[in-house]
Amino acid sequence: MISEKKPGKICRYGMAIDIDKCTGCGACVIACAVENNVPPGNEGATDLTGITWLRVFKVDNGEEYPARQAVYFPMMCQQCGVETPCYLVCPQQAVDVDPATGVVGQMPERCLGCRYCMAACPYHSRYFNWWDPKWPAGMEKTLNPDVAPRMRGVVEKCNYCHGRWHAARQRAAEAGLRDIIPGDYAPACVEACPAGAIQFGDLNDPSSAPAKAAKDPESFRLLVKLGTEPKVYYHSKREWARRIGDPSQAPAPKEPARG
Amino acid sequence: MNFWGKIPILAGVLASLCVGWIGFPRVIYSSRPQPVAFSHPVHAQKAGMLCVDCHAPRPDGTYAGVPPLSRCAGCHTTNLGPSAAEKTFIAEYVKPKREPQWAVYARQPENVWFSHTPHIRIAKLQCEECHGDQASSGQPRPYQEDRISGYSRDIWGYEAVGGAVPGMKMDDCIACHRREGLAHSCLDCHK
Amino acid sequence: MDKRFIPAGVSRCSTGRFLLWLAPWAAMLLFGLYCAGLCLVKGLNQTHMNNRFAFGLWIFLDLTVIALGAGAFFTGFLLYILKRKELRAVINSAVAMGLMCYGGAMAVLGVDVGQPLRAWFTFWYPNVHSMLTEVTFCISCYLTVLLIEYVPIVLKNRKLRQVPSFLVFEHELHKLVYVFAGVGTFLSFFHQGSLGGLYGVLRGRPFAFREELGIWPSTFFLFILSAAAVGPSFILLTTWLVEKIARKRLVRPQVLQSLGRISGLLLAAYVLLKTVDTLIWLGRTTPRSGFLPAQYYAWRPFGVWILFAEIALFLVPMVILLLPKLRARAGWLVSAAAMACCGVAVNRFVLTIQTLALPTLSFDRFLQYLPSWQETGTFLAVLASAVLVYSISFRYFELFPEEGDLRRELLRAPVTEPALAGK
Amino acid sequence: MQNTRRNALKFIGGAAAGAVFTPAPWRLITDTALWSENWPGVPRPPRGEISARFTNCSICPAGCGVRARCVGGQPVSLAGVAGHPLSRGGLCAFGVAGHHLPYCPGRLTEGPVEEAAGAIARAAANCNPANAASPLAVCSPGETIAVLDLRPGRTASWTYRRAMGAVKNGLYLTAAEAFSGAAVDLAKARTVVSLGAPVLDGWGTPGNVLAARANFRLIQVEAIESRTASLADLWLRIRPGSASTLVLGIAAAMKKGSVTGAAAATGLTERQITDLADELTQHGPALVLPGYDCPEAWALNQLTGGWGETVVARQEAPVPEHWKNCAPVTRLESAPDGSIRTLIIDESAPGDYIPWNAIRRKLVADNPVVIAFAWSPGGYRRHSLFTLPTAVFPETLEDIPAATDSPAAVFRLAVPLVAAPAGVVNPPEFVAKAVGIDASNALRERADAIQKAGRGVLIAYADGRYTPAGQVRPDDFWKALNQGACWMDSEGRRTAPPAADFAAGDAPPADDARLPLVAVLAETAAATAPPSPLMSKLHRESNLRLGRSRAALHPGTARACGAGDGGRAVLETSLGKCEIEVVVDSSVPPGVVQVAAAPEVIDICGASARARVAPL
Repeated sequence: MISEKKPGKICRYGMAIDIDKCTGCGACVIACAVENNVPPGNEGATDLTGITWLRVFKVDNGEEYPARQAVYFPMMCQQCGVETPCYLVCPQQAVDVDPATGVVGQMPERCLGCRYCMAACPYHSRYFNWWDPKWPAGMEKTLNPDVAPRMRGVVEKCNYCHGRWHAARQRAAEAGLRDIIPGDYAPACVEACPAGAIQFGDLNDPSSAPAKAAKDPESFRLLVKLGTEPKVYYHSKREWARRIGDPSQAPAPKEPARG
Repeated sequence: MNFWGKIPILAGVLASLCVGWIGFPRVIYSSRPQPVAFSHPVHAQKAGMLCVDCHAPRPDGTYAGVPPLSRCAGCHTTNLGPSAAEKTFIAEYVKPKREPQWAVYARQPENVWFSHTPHIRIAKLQCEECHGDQASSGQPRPYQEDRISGYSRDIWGYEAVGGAVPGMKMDDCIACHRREGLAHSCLDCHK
Repeated sequence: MDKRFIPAGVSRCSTGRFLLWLAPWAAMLLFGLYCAGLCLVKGLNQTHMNNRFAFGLWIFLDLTVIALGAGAFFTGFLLYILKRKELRAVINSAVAMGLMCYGGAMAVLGVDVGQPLRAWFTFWYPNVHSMLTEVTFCISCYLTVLLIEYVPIVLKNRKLRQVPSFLVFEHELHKLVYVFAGVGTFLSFFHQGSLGGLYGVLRGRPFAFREELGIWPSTFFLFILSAAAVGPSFILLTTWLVEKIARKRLVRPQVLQSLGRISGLLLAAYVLLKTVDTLIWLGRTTPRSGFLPAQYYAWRPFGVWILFAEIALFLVPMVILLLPKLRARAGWLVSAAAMACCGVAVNRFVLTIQTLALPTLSFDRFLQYLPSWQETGTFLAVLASAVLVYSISFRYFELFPEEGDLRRELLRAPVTEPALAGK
Repeated sequence: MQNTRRNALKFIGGAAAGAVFTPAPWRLITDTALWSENWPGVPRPPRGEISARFTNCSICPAGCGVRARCVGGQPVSLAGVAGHPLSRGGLCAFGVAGHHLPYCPGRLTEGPVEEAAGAIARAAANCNPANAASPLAVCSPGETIAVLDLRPGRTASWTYRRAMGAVKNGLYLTAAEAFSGAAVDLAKARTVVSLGAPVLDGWGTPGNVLAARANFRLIQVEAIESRTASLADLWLRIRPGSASTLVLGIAAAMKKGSVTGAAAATGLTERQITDLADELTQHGPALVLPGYDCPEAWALNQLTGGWGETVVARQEAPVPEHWKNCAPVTRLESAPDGSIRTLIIDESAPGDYIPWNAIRRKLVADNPVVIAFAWSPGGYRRHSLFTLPTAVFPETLEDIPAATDSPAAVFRLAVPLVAAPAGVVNPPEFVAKAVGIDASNALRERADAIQKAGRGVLIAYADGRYTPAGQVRPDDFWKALNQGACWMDSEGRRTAPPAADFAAGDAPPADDARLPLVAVLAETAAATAPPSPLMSKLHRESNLRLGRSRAALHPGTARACGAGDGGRAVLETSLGKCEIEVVVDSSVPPGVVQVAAAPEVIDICGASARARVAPL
């Protein structure tokens, strides 16, 4: 339901993540779950059946001590801008790409839980509700009213904290504006990162951090050769860390590392 | 087969048509009256009040919800009129300070993100344009709720309540947003 | 006591024995229904699928049975459109088979989705870009076609045809059979393709992704071809199986052989194109998307062997089926058909399971997946229901129109011998 | 008969056909789909007025500034306070989910209040013969009643000292810190050598550490690849439990002595040790941070020249004069063994968890009375006679002493954002009342004393304004503190803390054939208090952090133990055993079992111990 005339600014929200700064503390992961009413993991949940819209992976350079080095990769939906895989495969329009923000949206109430989008996503950043959502007694009082809790059997994912986007628009409207007041909108992970490793902004605005990152030779995107134009840029001064973005550089199969 | 052979078939068709068109719509909604026989016309015309006198928005323009009892008690300390409704209201709610459990016709589903602010401050909509002319609506309609989905009948849109109020169905929102060129994605209005 | 329902001129085992045969399958079905119930009531946490292995046994099952079920439409196509009259002997059986396969696939899909109550959204808010939309539309349409094609078989039943209006209806329907065959053929060709596209379009999964010919990835066409090639083999195989189980001659050997020949010819075409496609995929598509073909086969147990196994399972039966000498031998014929069926199963397995097992991100890991007993049970339910429905159809309906004639010939033969000798 | 049946069938057929042309079936399909939106059990988030409230996080000693987004008064999300002088807008994962703590499963809300009060009173009355019959607190001369304070320096700590001072044989005990009253100044340091301290993982004030990180070179000396080790500029991997030996080795190297022994014990080369010593002396100002198992490493700073520079004395925030005659601060290990008859442990605001056997040693042998104040089970509750429920952040009103990395004294309050459940007690007030002194107003008295001293500034979080404490009226000072603020002492003259000695730490665990592995504590930050249920995102739903009752093993070691990934197993040391879940992780050194710190684990492992892992 995309309309022809679009009053208001057209943005392409993106992120610039400095993995040299990330200490893998996980504050972003928790802030994300708090903001978006993601329930605590069910007793049976594992790292394959849990729900973490934002997940931090520990990645090492495959060397042994003392040459061993590690970085932490915060992985959220990369908001593919072209040939968006999940959007193309959803049979009933539960996924859409907002032309005004570039955010890939997921509508849990429209989703029938066929999980085709999860098979399509190269970043595994879509999560299925394998269980009914459950909060410990009393904890449902702490839910965020700007985000609707999901029911069992549907897919959900990062949408750059859409509740905050709504709130920012509300504040703009309060001032009689159609467009968000610049800098008034940032996802929870960006706000929560104690190291300031995650920066958020509009790729159409050359002064924004992601737009700068897009030009930085030390920045890279994950699986960019797939041609889906992800909007999350990672930055590292370490050459081996930059190579991680390209799977043809992948190390040989080895024992699993935590992450 | 001959005409008499067709009778049972026709009877079947007729039966289910009656059930489906007459019986079903009555059964699907559960209905409950509002706690107080509140009359908008009396307040609007007799007392000459405006919508915002009771339904005041918060400073940020968001809707503050149905006015609390304290607001009513501001005037209704004692009987202001002879009506029985007035008496019961004073006796059952004002005196014991019991909040009436109003049923909100326009309560949208949980996954809808709606703010009055842009609709009032930017679109400059009048209350009536969505909520209908309540000022002359007389006795409050009984609140009707879909037995299965649990949603208010009003949000089923114009046709659902026989034109009593303008639409509050998704299609109605989209129609207006389309006209204004504001319909970009589901998450414009969903949360 | 159910004699009056059994078609004239054929012999069937006693009711007791028949029920005895049904009993274990019925038990299996009940267990399967219990498993499916668990998945529906408690949710899909009952399965061993997960966020990475979003599809599992069930999708593999769907793709495979639908590929095999292609026997129904393709036999119809050969018979009614290409006028291969000898196939009339197996058409009814083929239709029944198709019904089992497609019905089962649809039922499993109903359990596989997280919110079955919303399944109809696909028809109401279809996303035209999605292969799954195509699949859903085509399969449900074709299932309807199959039902319609099945109705005459039921109405031909000795008892039911006593109802005059049924007989009329059946006759009218039969006039339209060509139309249905045509429609069915079109739908089937199309959704077999869509099923191939299902994975071929996954740009995010370079192992499955194929470049587009026109608007469809190459797997679209390969799936059509492989289904068409294996369908007849499946009919051949099942017919032979039924003959063995029922201990009866149901069709003339020439029928099976001609099925085999058709299968062989199409297999040849398939193997050729599949090879070309594989080379393009490994040589061009994969490097373009930043992957190395070696990565696909670096993880145990999915070594390169699986690639060759897949091709061999098509190549060998092709050779056998194309050599009249071997084809004439029932043993060779049937085992070739069986091999072809395995081949298509492996092909679907690779595309569904291996695709999901392989990591895409360089720091991601290879995954293993074993279905839970609830998943397996649901799978068995499909098998059991198929056997049940087919057995009942076989007992009461004319699945093999020539069966009667064949029986009469057999009965006559011993009588005539001494008569001649008497002269 | 036949005929009627056929008619019935016709009727049904007709009805079915007719139904299609009515709204009923279509509406039913739609409604069932809509019903699945309100699937039973999907909660509806409460709506209400949205507001921002400010407080300080009291989950760990860092006490970061917190901005809480509240809906109808209930906090729904927490964030750091931008521009905070210490936490600098930072908040760790535990702090971000702090508002969930009151809803942790197993939260304690009731306890034997009267009995505990009676026991304390009796013990305080030093065995009034009238109660001699009672089994409780029958103590002979020389036996004492003691309070063990896990987080010293609070106003509550002063209340305990006053209470124990009022008791004839009262004793005020603190955790075995090397020394108190000292702070480190990271901003000054150019080289930081951490002997296993989780510098980048919850040590000090996270926001402050990360802000200073760019300016110092971090050398992590640790046995395991901790988060800090993997991110340090240089990681020196030593043998588990050999940190104390290394400290002495470095000291020797600085005095140009022999390091052969140290090299042998730690597994480092002599070269590495001498280089480390050179780094400390030449690339100053340097800072040596002690880890969990080598408190004496503080003393090294006296040799690097960091003493008084990167390690400075910190004077405490002013306290009312009349508090000062109170029980002295006694370190737990210096209390005589078998002397404590009645022990009160306050773990409502936990610091380091002390292994139970270290405490048990101090208690009298025959039925001692242990009273624990706790909000969650699993801590000392397992060892105590009475456990009294307490409030937890963000229900509490308490002050948070300055963190290790704050050179200046601070005074800030964790103010209640939600009401505490009925039946919880306030530990210091409870103890004070039991011994008959009034401490109900202690925080206010302290605040007034601070304001009266007139030093330092008051930083209000709401507007970020700095106001000299002297210019604020006492009532406004108190009001500001309660609305989320921080008093910060003025930067005085830098003085060196009192000299520290190289008290020998724990010796490396001796080899033991029966216990082939070495257990090393991981995730020591926030070890005692159970975290928010949402931490499953880091613990189970992504193995970013080692969750409670989980232990990581090298693939080889795991195979040797016959333990598989995710399998249940038993961790056994000389002190006991506990059940764990095995995580196979290639980053764990072979022969080591890396086990997440939790009370039951610390009880049997201490900092590091010989251990074995056997699958269940």
